[in-house]
Amino acid sequence: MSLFFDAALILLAIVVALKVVTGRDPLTDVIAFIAYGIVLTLVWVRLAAVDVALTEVAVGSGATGLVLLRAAGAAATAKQEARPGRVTKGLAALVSLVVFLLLAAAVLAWPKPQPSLALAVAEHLPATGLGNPITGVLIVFRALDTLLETVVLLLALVGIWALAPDRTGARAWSGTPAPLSGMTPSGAQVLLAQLLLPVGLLVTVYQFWAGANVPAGAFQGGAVLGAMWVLLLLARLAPLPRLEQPGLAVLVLAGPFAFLATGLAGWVWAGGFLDYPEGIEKPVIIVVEAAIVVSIGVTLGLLVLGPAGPQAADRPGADAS
Amino acid sequence: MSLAADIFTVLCLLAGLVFFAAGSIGLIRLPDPLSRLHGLTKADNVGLFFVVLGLLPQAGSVLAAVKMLLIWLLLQVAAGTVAQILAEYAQALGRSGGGRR
Amino acid sequence: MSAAPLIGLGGAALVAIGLYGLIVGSDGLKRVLAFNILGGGMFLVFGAVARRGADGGFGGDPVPHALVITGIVVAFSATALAVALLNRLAAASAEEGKAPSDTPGGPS
Amino acid sequence: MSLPMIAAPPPTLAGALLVLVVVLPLLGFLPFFFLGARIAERLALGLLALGLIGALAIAAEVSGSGAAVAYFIGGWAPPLGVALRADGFSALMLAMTAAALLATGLFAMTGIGAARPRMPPVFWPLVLAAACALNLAFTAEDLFTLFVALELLTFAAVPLVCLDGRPAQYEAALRYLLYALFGSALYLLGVVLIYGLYGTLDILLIAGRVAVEARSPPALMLALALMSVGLMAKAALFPFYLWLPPAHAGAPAAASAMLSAVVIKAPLFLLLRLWLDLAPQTLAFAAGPLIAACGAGAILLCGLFALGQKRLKLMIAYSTAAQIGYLCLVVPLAAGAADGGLALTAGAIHLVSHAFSKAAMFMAAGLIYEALGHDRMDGLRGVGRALPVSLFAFALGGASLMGLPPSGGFTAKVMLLTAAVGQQAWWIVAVVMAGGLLAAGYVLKVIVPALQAPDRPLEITPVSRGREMVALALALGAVALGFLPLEPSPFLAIGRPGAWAEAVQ
Repeated sequence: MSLFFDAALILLAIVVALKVVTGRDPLTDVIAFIAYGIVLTLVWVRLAAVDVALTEVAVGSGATGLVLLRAAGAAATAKQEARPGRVTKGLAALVSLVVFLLLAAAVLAWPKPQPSLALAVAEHLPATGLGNPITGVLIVFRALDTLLETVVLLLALVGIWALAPDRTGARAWSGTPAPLSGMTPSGAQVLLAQLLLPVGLLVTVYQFWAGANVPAGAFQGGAVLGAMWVLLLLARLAPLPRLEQPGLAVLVLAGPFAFLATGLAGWVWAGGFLDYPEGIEKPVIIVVEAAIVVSIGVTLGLLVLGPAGPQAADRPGADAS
Repeated sequence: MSLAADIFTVLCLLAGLVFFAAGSIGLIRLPDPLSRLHGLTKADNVGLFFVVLGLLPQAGSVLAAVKMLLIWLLLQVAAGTVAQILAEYAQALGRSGGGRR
Repeated sequence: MSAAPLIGLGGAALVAIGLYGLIVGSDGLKRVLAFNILGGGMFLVFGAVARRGADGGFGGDPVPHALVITGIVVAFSATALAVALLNRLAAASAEEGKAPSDTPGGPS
Repeated sequence: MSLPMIAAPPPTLAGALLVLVVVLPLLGFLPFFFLGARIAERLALGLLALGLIGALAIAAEVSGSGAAVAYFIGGWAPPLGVALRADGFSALMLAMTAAALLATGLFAMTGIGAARPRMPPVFWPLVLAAACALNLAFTAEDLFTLFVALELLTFAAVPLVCLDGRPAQYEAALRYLLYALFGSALYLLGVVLIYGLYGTLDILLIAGRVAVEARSPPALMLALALMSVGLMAKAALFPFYLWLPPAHAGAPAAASAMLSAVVIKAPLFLLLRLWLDLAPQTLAFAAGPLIAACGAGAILLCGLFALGQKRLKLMIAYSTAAQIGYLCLVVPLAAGAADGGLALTAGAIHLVSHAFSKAAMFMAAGLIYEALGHDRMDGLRGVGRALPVSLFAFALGGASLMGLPPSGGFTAKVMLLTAAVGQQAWWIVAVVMAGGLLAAGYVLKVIVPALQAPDRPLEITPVSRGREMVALALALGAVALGFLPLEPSPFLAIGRPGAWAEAVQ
């Protein structure tokens, strides 16, 4: 019975994926992609990976979908390359089919029992003071990956800001991004933002606090925080940020640099890079994670907002107010 | 006692499913965006209510039951707002009556 | 048959669909979408591995789960950068009032 | 079934340096957010200089102790934790990268006004992020950490391509990004399959497992194939070269030099490691000719395309796409047991000498563009008299590409030919010869007219003497490699798998 349910879910994912790939209208494709992310979220739950499911729905489907929605409009005006001919399509289909068959064969031929690091994690997790094995892997065992992952986000932000059109004076990327939506928010939207904000903040704090022991964590919490900010921006309850504000920079850098500083401090207090001091691992980890939550939330929001747009003050005869 | 709870759950879930099915059929069959939204949100909200209601006796603790109710409440708010925004968008595009999309 | 191989096969199919989309995609947005479809499928294959390797009282091998979380965030960053480039390209083309020229070189 | 844990390496200064060369460049982000362009520049140069010192110290330690340097992050041993490890080959790559990046930094800094990169506070953090990513790619032992390194590298390189803010650059950058994403997706898919097979991501542990298997499982072959194709797409190896010429030719000169010299070397280095360190020898021996065939395609076709270019920077970019083909020729020769050390030494010297000569050539081309206001090949007459130092740097770099003695290119090719003849791989001999001729063709196509008298007096915008000297220094570095002995390098053998280490001694 549950196998039937899994098969139906997978089939749904495949149908939606085909819809995304073969669709003709950018906006419809992007909406189908968001649906794809939600179906995948359910599949992750079926795989007993609740942490991944939370990340998928918040980042993989939500934040990614929001960013893609902003591109759907631009795609309609963009230069269309020639649509591929039948031969290209046939060849592409053939290549894809071969890859599928090879992958399927590899999947079906996996060794039994499956080699796994689950036991190794279970053995060493108590030493970290954490209860959630995935947080343990992310923050302790493979901390270098996670540190660099926050840097990847930072780098993407620098890359996107560098795309701002040149402006005279000040820093090249300064100013405010273009508003998320051209439409005036409706009353319902404003109400939703006001209602959800406290709930979202509560969920953020819960996710990062509980993430030490139950499924959840800094990335998921950060994503919810970012979503709350975007919701406020959409409802025009918060002003668009000025990108050159030092306060904003502090928020963006807090996570990666608190992590890096903790890593370097490890040499002094624990004998190695990214080694946590014995006995107080957990408090240190909580502090680092809190900084990461804030940075991820702000950075995700800024990535969705994009580079500084042409500024009202730049246009002759226009008044910023 | 537990048998009665199970029967209650099954009945509620079935009722919920009927409403979900009705909403989905409405989404496909109704002619214009506004009536589709109307059908979908109404039917889904009630459907979800029955599902949550049915699952309440199965929740191991009071806390879990309260969480489920909160989720239902949250979805009510979200679905209501989204329907409102979609409707305004449809109206702004002048597609409130007729037309495929 | 348990769920893991089935989901692994599904992941393989999604990878193939994404690959097809990447090859035949007619514009940047389409290719970015296809890349994300491919990524989702690939992560599912990893998820199936993790489920099969469940041990030590966990529902799945936590190492792949952690790697997938990292992967999802990295894929999002890539999508955001690609979308920013797409938007900038569209704006720049509109400013010039013509299709972008394809002569590289230029001021060094 | 649990894997054996590797014993933790003793805490040494060199081990700590491995971590520091990876993470210290990240400090370059601070000026972007807080401080001005001048501080960004000074901090960046300081960090790049520190990076060079660190890389040289690591090389000295590897050379002195005769063993690889390793560090376990957080004290957690693989397979649970992540290890950084530098053997002779890695140490060489670290030093080469640090030197090339410092030269790039000096070249960018000594520019005047318009010649400096646009948005300096963006340029410097991107260069430093690339340094972090490259150092990680050369030292990480963990397949997934390597994926993160490759992604970091992509995110640092793509904005560099479109730093000048012209629509053609945005197009090139987007195409580059899409190829890179395609490449990383395939690479990661291969990593997933390998984890499914062996339950670890550590290259040494996996290599230990595959070496004792009687028959390689098909999934391993599929994984290696997927990872290879992914790395080839990221390195712009034939047939995935399409993105490289517009991206490398369109970037600002300092960025072009860096992209061509070091950034594409990371996926190539990993391709070599994949087949020489991870894959079982029988498999590497079987797949080697296939990879070499792609290399041959690159050398011949991209060489021909380079010959047909009308713009100097595009010609140099196509030459990059051609030159990286030589590294693929190394795979079957190095995998073939006996004189594998010779082929790998050839490959390593080629990597380094190409990095120096290509950076010098891109810098020289940038200076020529700056002086003339264009880089059309048909307008180069008389450049030799106007910019003798730049043209000399270009010519020295070109001589290394052609394989004229004394140059690193010559040394590498002689060793490659010796190895090919020794294994009777005559077609590789033919490809190397033809590649040299093609390189001679496209380099002379620039130098010969440049040395002639101009049709009419050239209007020259003066260029910075300091920048010409940076280009010249790099070109001389490529020449200096020509004085290395023509034998397998004992330094490169340090920390390598057994067969080759014995062959050297």
